[in-house]
Amino acid sequence: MSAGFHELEEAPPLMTSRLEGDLLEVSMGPQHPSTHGVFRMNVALEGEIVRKLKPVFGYLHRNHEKIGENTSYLGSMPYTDRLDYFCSMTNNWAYALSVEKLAGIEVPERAEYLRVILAELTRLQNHASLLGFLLSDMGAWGTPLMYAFREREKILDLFESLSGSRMMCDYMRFGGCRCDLPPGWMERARKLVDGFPRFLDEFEKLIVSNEILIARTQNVGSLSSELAINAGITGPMLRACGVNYDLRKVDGYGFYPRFKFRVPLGDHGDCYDRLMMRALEMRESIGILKQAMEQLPAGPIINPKVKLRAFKPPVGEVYGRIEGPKGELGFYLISDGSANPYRYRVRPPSFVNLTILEDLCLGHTVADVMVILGSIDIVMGEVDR
Amino acid sequence: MESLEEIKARAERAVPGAKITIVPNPGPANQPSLLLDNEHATAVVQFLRDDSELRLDHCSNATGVDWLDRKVSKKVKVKKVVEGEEKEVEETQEDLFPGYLEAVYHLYSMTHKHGPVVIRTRTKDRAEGARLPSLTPIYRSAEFQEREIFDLYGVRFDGHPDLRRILMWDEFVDYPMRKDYREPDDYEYEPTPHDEVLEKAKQHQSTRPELDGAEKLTARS
Amino acid sequence: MIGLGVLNGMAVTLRNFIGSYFIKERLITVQYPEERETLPENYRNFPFLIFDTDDVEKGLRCVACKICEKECPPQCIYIVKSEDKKPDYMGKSQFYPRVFDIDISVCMSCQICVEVCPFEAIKMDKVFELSRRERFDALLMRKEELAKPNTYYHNIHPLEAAEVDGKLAEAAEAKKKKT
Amino acid sequence: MSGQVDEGLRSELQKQGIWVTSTQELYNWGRRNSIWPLQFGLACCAIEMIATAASRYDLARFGGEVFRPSPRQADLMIVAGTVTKKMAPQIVRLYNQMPDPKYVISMGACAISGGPFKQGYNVLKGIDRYIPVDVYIPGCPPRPEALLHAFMELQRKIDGQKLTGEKKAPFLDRKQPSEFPVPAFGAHDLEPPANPDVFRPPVVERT
Repeated sequence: MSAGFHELEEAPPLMTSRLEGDLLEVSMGPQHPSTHGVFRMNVALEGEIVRKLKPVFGYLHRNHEKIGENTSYLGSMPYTDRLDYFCSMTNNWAYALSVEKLAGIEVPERAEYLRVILAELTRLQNHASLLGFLLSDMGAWGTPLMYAFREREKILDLFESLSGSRMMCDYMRFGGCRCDLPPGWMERARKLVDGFPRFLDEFEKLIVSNEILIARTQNVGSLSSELAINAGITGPMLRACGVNYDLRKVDGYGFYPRFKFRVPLGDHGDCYDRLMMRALEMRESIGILKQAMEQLPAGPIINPKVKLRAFKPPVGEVYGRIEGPKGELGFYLISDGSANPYRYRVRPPSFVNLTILEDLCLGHTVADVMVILGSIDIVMGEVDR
Repeated sequence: MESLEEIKARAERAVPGAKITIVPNPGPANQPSLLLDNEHATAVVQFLRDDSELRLDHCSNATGVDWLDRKVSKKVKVKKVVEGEEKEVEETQEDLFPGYLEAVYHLYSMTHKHGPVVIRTRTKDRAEGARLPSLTPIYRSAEFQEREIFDLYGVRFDGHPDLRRILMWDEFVDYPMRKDYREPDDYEYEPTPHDEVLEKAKQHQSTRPELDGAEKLTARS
Repeated sequence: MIGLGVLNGMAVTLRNFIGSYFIKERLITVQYPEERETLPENYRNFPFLIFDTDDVEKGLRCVACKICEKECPPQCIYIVKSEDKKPDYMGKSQFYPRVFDIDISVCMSCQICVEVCPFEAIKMDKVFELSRRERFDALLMRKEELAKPNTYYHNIHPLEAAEVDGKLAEAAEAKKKKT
Repeated sequence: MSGQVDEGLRSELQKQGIWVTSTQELYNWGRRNSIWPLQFGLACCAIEMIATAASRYDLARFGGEVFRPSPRQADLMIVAGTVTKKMAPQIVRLYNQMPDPKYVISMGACAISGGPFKQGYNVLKGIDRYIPVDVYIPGCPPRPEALLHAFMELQRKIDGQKLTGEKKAPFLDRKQPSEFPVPAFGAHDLEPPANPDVFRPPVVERT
């Protein structure tokens, strides 16, 4: 063996014969079937009850921010796809929106409408696959996930025929979108949106009244609205606690004020509420999609004044944010007038939402940890960046 | 929401002794920020959060920024006596701005739905003096984000309950997001190098004498 | 009644199971190696170089301007510009890439090289069956492997290729008028 | 051995209802049609891996649907996603825990070479720095069909493995290592940054 490698680790001291009193320390992850990636938790258990839980991050720390500071503004756009790899369209939008704010770029009307449509489609597929994963974590192994992925594939097909890639769309550009809709796309999208409620009905029938699901989720991982606000929780998780804060309403970016939709709110802030929040949000998204598709105007899809190459925004800094499917996704950019951002920071919703993971899990059994983690809806690409 | 000047004035009245500076932000985004002094930062932020008109209860984003030592040279007209005559002579002056690390927080109000108010705190220098007051006791959401700033920038937050490395492993000693960070050398195989990578790949190849004089591209079995 | 919810859920799965025999929408499996879905027009995987006419050397549109090399976010393109000029298919004397390599083990299919290329010389391919047992040599694409004729481009992206050809013809026309 | 049975005779016999095979063929046939992958996802590519296992692409058609969460029961490790330096020791450990014969598919640009993230300080430039890889799939991320294609490529590889003789499969050779040393976390980088017994890059001279 060459130098520097681990020698055989010293054997741990023999276990004592005492059974009570000591906490059992368990390391869950990074290789675990239901940690949604390479997430690790150090859990201290008393019997089955969680007494302490410390999340360990960094197993997917891909230096997104450092790379963003070393590449041009345009060059970071494909990297944002890989942040939250379920929702590349909303990531693109958040980044494009921030740069547009930074450089004062106008976006044509048609492009904004397209962005809304694509963002809501992203929300649909994210929430659908989240429900599948969550049920998978609860022991409904396979079936709901298969159903969810069946619907997801349909949306991915739409993304693929529009942008050329199933997951890494890299579709938006500063001042608009990269290309216009291919022929026949709108009809396919309409068909999908019209057919989606049927899937939702079926899926809700599968889960909503299921006694096992109710037993596993109701009153599990309850979160108070005060703690949620203080801990910076955003997205469906915040609204499940009854706090009415949806950036689509608050900031009103991207023509959202033109659409009629309701913000579903929860009551208890437990896992069941968080789960249902997703189902309800999907219904609202379908409503937004229908309105946006009806109103979609003709016209250019990109601001012709924006240069593709050698794009240099003026000196300044900006924080732009949108309501991603997982919560508030923000980009903080500092420009020093050169072609690369001086500081490129992503405010990842699922990372901040994990802050209170320990508070939610304390006192519950170790099996509930997986359900609570699943209901937070994390994607490691975004948590660790 | 009231203007930044009003916020500043009210905060200075509420927290005696606090020194708040408004950092302008040119450009179309126009998000100027408040620079807080380290001694009174927590008190001022507490005021911002609890004041009934502001109620900035949502600390959305916390991040670090690294500013290296900068030399700014500017031309100054200086009156000088040259050959018995007073003349205006142009001279280049070099101003040295010592580097510092900065923590930036973006505060919003969920109650009143306004924001952002950007606040920033600065360290004394980039070495031993890289200490800042922690805002985690006021905003729970800063907990992991401040740990991240500590991990990647090396800012020590006083008052943080659990300041450890979060993304890198514990044995790691560098602060990789700093501008002067040098990454480890693993440029053995770079088939498409240019610019910086080319330089590094060349360096790497020159330090491996056993591979010198090899063919252009040979796959060794 | 306790258990009704579970039964409800089972009814859904039963309906899906039986439906999968009759309803096309529920039977979505693609029998991949035998049956292939047609890839959409816009599908992109890795870049390739276009040459006009039948001559690879002469017809290569690339003039080694190195813009794509510079703009490529993961830096997977490597170009060595020729020292001499060669007449291209239009008879105009041009530089050409002596070496043009793309490391597809790094490429992230972002299409930025295609967007920034002023000569319409690099486009996205649709081939995805590229699994190899070797990494170093097998996944580094040379100029010879990358160069593909314009007819191939027309084959895989018919609409886009027609548009590009129109643009090029227009530019050639405009140039003629100028001189 | 399969080489000893004449192909013409074999097909002639098959027509008569007699099926002739060799132990090696039977053994490899069984192995290649029941590859159990480790349920192990790292990043974006893992989602495509799940999509491959889901109903539309259906990895079960190739006998690979039994995703095992434990490395002790798995034959194949699909390294799907970016391997960071913090994760690399764990992956080597998982590989060491898998029983022989074991195979590795390196799925996607990141797992092969670090991919788009290779400039990062915490990104390992390819998992083949520490463990041997059987099949590489380029793409970011590869389509589910591309994973199926790699799966078939792996099946072909297994089919070609010999049980005896000079060129027998490495997992039958006692001299070939089946476990590889786990790198340690260093002050600046993993120590060592690559395992020279596994990772032998060619020299590319670029000016």
